[in-house]
Amino acid sequence: MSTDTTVQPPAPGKKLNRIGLEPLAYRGGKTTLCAGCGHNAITERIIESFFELGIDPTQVIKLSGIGCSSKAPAYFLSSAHGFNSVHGRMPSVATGAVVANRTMIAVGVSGDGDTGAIGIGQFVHLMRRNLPIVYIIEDNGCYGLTKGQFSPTADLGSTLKTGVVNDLPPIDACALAIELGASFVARSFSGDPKQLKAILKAAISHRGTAMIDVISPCVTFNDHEGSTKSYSYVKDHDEPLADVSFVPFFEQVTAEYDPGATIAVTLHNGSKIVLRKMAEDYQPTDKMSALRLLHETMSRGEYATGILYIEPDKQDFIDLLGITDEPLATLPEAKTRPGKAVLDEIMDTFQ
Amino acid sequence: MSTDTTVQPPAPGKKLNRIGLEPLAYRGGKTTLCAGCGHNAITERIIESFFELGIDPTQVIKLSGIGCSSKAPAYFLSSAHGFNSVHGRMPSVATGAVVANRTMIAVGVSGDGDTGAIGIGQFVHLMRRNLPIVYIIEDNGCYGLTKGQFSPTADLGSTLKTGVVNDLPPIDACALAIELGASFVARSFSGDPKQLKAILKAAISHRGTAMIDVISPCVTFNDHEGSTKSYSYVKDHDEPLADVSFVPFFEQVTAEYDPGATIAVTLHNGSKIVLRKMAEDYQPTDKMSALRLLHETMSRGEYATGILYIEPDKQDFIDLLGITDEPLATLPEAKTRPGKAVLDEIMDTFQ
Amino acid sequence: MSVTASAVQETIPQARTARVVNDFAIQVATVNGSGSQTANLVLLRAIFQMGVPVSGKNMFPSNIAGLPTWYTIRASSKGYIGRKKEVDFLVAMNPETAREDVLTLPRGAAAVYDEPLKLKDLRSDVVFYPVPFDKLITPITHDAKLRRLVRNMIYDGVLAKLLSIDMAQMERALRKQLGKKEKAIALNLSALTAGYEYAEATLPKLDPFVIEPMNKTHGMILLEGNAAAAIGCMMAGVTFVSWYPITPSSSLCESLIDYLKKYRKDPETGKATYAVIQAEDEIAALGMVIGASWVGARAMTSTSGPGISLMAEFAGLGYYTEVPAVIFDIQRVGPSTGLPTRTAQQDILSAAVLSHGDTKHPLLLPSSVSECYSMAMDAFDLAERLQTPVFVMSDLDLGMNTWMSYPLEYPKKPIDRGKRLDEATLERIGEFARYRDVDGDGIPYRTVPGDGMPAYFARGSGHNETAQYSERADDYANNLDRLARKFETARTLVPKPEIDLVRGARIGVIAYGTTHWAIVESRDQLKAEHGLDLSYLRLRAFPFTPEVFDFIDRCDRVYLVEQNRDAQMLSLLQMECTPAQFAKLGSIRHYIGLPIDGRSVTTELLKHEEEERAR
Amino acid sequence: MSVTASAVQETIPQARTARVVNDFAIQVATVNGSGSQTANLVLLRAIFQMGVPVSGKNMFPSNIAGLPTWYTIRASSKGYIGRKKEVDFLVAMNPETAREDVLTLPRGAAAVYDEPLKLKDLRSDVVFYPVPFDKLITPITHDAKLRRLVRNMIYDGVLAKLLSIDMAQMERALRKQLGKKEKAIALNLSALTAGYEYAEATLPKLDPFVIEPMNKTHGMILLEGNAAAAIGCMMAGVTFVSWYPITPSSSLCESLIDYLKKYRKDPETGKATYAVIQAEDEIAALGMVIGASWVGARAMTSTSGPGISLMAEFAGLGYYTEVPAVIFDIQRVGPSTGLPTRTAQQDILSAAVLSHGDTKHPLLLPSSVSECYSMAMDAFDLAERLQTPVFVMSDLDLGMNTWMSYPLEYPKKPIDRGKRLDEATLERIGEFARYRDVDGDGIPYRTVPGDGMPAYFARGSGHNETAQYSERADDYANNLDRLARKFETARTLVPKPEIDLVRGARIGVIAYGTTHWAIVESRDQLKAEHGLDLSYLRLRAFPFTPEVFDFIDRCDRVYLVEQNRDAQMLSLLQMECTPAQFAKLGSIRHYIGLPIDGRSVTTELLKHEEEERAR
Ligand SMILES: Cc1ncc(C[n+]2csc(CCOP(=O)(O)OP(=O)(O)O)c2C)c(N)n1
Ligand SMILES: Cc1ncc(C[n+]2csc(CCOP(=O)(O)OP(=O)(O)O)c2C)c(N)n1
Ligand code: SF4
Ligand code: SF4
Ligand SMILES: [Mg+2]
Ligand SMILES: [Mg+2]
Repeated sequence: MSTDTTVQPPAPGKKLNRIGLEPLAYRGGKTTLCAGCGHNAITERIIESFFELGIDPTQVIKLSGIGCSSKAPAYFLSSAHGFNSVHGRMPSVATGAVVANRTMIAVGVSGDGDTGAIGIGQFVHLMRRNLPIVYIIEDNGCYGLTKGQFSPTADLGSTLKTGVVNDLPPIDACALAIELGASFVARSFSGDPKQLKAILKAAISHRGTAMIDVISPCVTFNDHEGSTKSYSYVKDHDEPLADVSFVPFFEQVTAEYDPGATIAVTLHNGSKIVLRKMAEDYQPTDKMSALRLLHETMSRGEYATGILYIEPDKQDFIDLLGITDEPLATLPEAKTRPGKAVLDEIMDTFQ
Repeated sequence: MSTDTTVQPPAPGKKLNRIGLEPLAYRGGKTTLCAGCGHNAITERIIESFFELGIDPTQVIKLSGIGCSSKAPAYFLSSAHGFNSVHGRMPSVATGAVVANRTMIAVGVSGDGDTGAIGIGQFVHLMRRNLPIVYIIEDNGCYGLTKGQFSPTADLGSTLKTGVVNDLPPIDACALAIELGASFVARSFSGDPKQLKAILKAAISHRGTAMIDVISPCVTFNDHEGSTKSYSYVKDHDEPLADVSFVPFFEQVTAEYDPGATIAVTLHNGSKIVLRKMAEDYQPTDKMSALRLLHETMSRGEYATGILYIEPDKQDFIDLLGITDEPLATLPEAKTRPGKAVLDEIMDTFQ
Repeated sequence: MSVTASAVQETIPQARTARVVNDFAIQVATVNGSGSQTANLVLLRAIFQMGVPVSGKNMFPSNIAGLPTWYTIRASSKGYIGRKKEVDFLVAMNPETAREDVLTLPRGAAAVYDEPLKLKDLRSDVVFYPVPFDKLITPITHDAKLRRLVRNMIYDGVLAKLLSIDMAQMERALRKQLGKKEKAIALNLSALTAGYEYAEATLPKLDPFVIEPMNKTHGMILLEGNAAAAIGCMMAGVTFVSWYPITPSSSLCESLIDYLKKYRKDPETGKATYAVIQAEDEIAALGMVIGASWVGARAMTSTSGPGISLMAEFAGLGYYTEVPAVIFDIQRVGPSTGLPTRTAQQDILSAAVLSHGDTKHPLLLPSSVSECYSMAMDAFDLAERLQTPVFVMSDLDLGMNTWMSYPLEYPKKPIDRGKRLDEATLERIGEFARYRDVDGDGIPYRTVPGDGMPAYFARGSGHNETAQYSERADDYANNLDRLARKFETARTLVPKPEIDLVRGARIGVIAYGTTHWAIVESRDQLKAEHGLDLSYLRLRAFPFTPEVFDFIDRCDRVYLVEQNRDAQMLSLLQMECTPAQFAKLGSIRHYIGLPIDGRSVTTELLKHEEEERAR
Repeated sequence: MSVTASAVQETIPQARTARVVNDFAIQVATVNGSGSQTANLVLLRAIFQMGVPVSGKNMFPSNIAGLPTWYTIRASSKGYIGRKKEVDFLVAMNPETAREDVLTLPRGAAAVYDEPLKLKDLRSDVVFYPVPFDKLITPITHDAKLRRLVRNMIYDGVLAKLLSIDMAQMERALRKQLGKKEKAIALNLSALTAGYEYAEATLPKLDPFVIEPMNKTHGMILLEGNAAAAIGCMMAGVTFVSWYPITPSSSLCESLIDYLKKYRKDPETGKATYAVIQAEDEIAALGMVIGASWVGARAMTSTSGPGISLMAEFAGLGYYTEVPAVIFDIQRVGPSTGLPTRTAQQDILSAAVLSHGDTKHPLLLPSSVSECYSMAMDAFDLAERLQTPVFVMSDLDLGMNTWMSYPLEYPKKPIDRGKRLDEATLERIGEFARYRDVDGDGIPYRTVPGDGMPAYFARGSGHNETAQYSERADDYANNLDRLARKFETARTLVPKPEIDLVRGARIGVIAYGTTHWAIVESRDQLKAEHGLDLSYLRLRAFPFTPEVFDFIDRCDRVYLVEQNRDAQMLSLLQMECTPAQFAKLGSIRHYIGLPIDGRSVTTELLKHEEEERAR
């Protein structure tokens, strides 16, 4: 699961990427997650995506909450600043960081407990703000780090190893994100390297909130038969919605991909994302179609994967704030402390 | 706005309701809200609804968060226990109360700030649990009590008296509630006494979460032209979706109402609710139709009012918990402290 | 039973004599939402402009309209601007409270009232001035809405006449208050004149209270603490603000937004050199501040008690990951929602130890509007220097009431961004280790994203010097000890107390924040009435600096006066003092929701001293 | 650098001599997720069954699998069950830490190790026993997964032989541990025997450590504090549980769920007489508890540090609206996320004053599993009697480790539901006023929905005696004073300290919670090694009862020993004591994440005494 066999630009055989870095520059610390954990596979895809896009890792910030999943940022891009914050509150920390330095590319990693339970409030508001960030939920339907309790994405009727049955319906993070205003919403599977990487690369190039719910089995606590988020279950029920391929603007290669029924969406940086339509009339730019698709597949117990919704031109939160291009964080005193005349003017109003 | 001119069973001329109480028994303390505040009108409708349904007020519990709206429970049903809790966290307090005494009828009153901002996380989880409660959002698009700041239901482009423009899209509490699993979702307007009362009565008779978003203008801070939640704006843009009439099982009167295109939904207590269909093919029992309607009307800047979604047979949270019929709160020691044999048995396992 | 000012205040009736010049309190009792604020501020300002020291305290209910509200203007030739318990001159406009308002006046007081209220016969020891407000307003405007509003200006006119307030100053104050709205000015002026003329024609002066010109306010300004704090934040170079509305804190961020909009646009691009985000709650507000600070912004939030409680988890994260944050706590009355529109110093202990685990935070303690301003700047500098959350503990009285002050001074020091790693430093120290105590002061060097310096991984879990995850006992203990060392460094950097050691005084008083103003007055009272000299130390920060302990050492007994029930600051002091110091400490507490007044301190202190003597 | 037990412990090397019977510590160093827990518990239990006092402490990492973990079993003929710093007998199974594990052993220790690790040559002053685990496991099973698991049972066999542990007891313990799983039992038994036989054939006994039968555990049981607390909650008649998972608290609610499922179904209907809700977070967890308590349920939650911080706002609401709540805080190491799998007593101060405003909460302080049980019941009774949130301050060491105990006793007192208004009471008191102090103890009467008694409106905002909204100063102050009075009543109701006043002892020690076990041992050490007698008071609750102050009065010097950096309990004590008492107080603190041990207390105390003498 740690290598991708698909031919992708730049070719995996190549040692260095377009900014002259080798893959190692994109790696992080040694994982302390369980062997076989879905989260590790996602880490690998993140590493590959940044490497292949040739993004300078020092221009990235990594944020997370608390959980097995939230440990992941320590395992990729070691030369990027990272913040493993508190449980469920990564969205606010990310909002502050992204607004204060608009030039950074932000990657937020969360879990289904971290986002769906304690963090759902901050999730809602981040989506609503359309904050420019790649927001990844590593979704295993349970609380891995605290030993397997149900999370709010656990499916109705799934059972814990202890035999406890979940009797609440799952929260569908994708449907919520679409409803709330996220401008890029996708679902993938940690065991599908090709699709996941393609989506990740598209997400990184998107401007606005790119929310990706990645089904990522917990091999230790949630990979048994009662669970619908185990490998075996997902393999059987995963309904690929669209075969996604990302074409970065610096090296345009589309020839590799089936030109069949496709629609092309242009991302803000000029790069294009090509989607292979599966459903007859599926429009990833139409909210209602996306919601309908999610409801229909969910009610069949299936996961629609792929880019479910995208609104490439939507204003993001940074635009709305009307802030300087220069990062707020590094503005010099000359720009942040008004001169004496200003204070005098203000004092006059109180005389 | 404090009286309802429509003829309703029991007739308003009658002094006492079916359990022999007079309207006064349903009133509360004197309101301290602004004269003309939409919230006061909702209070009146709540009083009328409980009176007309002939519900014993001592069998009701009233809960709220913090805000002008959240003060309302003090102004109705003074012989019911009430809890004005903390900002945004009424859902959890209500969950505890309802589960611990399943025989009570619970009314939760919240504001759009209380629910949509600080409280959205607890809102999500209450909806998901389908907790039996009438959950009323008194929605004025602003924070009344803290003097008029925007709330998350403020419409895009609406302006504060100070000239500040809201540049974030509103959260649609109805769409969210439907998405999350609430089994009764409606929207109404504080200035439409007839519809509001009918919806309230239906909601009170529903088992499961009955979420009602009541547009309730803040005359002090949000009733000016820039606001889409002012009386004038709503009056012009309110699109009544269905004329709702509630028929309590103890006195069945339907003759008063237009028998035109209607569908009937039977509530858990045997009472019927009759909806007059406005849209050609509107099905209040179909999630996708409800969501589509909301999206379409919202995108036209209109409010669909009426009962938007109802799933009368959905298991509520109390059912799921499998608890005794007798309230947990009043179980005697004999039922809550196991005998010595149990302790001995447990001690054996540690020997 | 209705809520009335008198019930809310503890009345001390006193007999009146002769002429009382520039030393009395006017209270306007009205209903909130009735638009009396303009009239009250015009009155306050007119007296101020006459050179007479004044203070204005608004006692308003926690709702929007329709409930009783009292505005008290105190004129004090000696310059006392703390609260005074006794009302000398009442303006009774609120039918609901008028009776109790009048009944609780001290003997010899005066009362202007709305004639239909018929208060005259309630007492014979108070001077009454009935005014037919409705009759007087009728010719002024036909618009009913406006009448309700402008009506208030009539009592200003009446008072101008009765108290000899210069009408020219009234007009000037009115114009100042209303800005360029000529129509409104004209309307209000006629109401003002109508009141004045009515009083002149009908109300013979029977009470002793008069305002006479002085020159004790020259060069001074009038403003609220929250506005001053906002100006301080702007001048501190704030770049990131996240907040959630809450009384009495909202006006800080709202003023700040106004100032930033006006003065902090990039001159070239017209774009904002700041971001202000209305967060979804206080948890998110502090989370955003921590995120922004972590990448290097000057970031702040402002809140009150309930918000402080919600910030507990993030405060601990800030402490342990060593991310700066400036948090204003405009304290109101708790516990819980408490009395949102009343004042207290009740969050001291919880803010100092906010969060689980061994967490401690520095607190700044402004007692004047000018300190709201200067400590805002101090807070940003300290937060970045110490790399930790810093709390500015203001209160409702200071934040929302109108105070006299000398104009705020332009900062003399440049902005301090603290220990940022740069090329030169890196060369000097050889290697970057985020949490290493290179300089022995417990403060490590930090880098921020995009600064070209080495990255590190911030985490609220255990970490070693190089910011790597660690569960080792030695790493953990070393880190906690360093944090304790850093707190000792904070002790050397926070503002020092203001001390007035009186030669020969055996008793000392320690106070902080708005309690200061009561102490000023009480010391004079004790001196004048009992010949008792008090030394005084005004705390300006926690952790306590050595001067505090030195002060205690120099006194025989020290009373810590504060506005809470549980002697919270005293508790903090007890944690740090020696047995000898501990033995000297006494406590005077005031917790009724209203600002502490000098007389209460005097009475309490004398009682304690009495007990001391009895021992 | 890898995290190793030795680095995490502070080693005190010591030379060994002759035979050491029933007084040594075995440490198994392995990797978490490798399934060693069964083997460790079997070992622990077998020694226990031989009548030898034991304790087991698990030091595990905050992840799920693959990181180093250490399990320490201490046998102590004297019955010491606190932590002991020195490891006497190592089982080195983890390649990552083996070197450092061996290097930090005291001289004369012994080490069983996996042969390929080649540890023999690291030291000459340690006895080594190489065991070829892989070779031995080969014939036992072909399933690779099972091999990895059962491998651990081999070291149990080796140890049984080397330490003379009765194999019959090993088998009994194994059967106890595995229940009815016959296949698993057979497999493990062969591994056990293989280890035993290998040792018998190959490993001559060279170290001095042996287990010999005693009769010091007769009638006792082995269990974790969290399980005991869960049983206590069930026996307390809990009807409502809301929780959010967090280490080390989760196992409390998870055990409770198991017990409730089994023993708390209505016998007639089969329905649950309780509800357990996994909340969305700790804010909601406490909110639900408050809602449930308000309607009259016996309601609780359990959490750890970060959850405590999140509960701050609701804790204040509970205090001010006077709604009961039972909150377990299974303390772990902070600040912030800290070390989630390490132990501390670090939330004392923040829990006591949790929430803004003048808020104070009673704390119960269990130090044994039996107190986890009994104080669970006390907590419910107190919370309802006092109508306020009550915190039970356990910790990871107590909650998650396995402790010896006498069997838990069936409660003698009936459940106390506190002051509920009923017809009779209503008649007696005449009128219901929710917040009136009818009995002078500060505790008012309450009603709940559906009880047929008058309703009231609970609010976190200001209220008068009849629960009506009020902003009046007198209502506010009266209410706050009554709440203070109620806290004084709490002082009379909470569990009293356990006191051992030694005649002639001039030095006293105060401790609480798990620190107790180190004190027991340290007192013996000080007596035996230095002839120093210590009086001892074990706190069992906050607020402090008069006995605490009396104890201080009877000593010349008193050391408060606790497991945090900031002397948190001492701070609380300082807030309440007299100058004379204050002058006597000293502090010994231990904060490395591992349980405090007797030797550390002894050393620290002697150091302090030394300094005292030097003065
Ligand atoms: C405030 C708080 N509550 C509880 C915890 C304990 N906790 C740590 S991780 C976690 C759940 C993680 O679940 P998820 O986000 O799904 O991540 P996973 O481990 O499954 O990847 C919890 C409850 C905590 N760290 N902080
Ligand atoms: C934790 C906390 N934060 C902030 C506040 C201040 N506050 C009181 S009411 C309110 C907003 C109320 O808005 P909404 O719920 O829409 O009610 P409305 O007044 O508009 O009816 C806020 C922010 C508070 N009481 N508690
Ligand atoms: S417990 Fe589950 S989620 Fe956590 S690291 Fe292991 S497999 Fe992954
Ligand atoms: S401020 Fe607005 S919401 Fe509040 S009471 Fe007045 S009108 Fe109603
Ligand atoms: Mg998970
Ligand atoms: Mg509102």
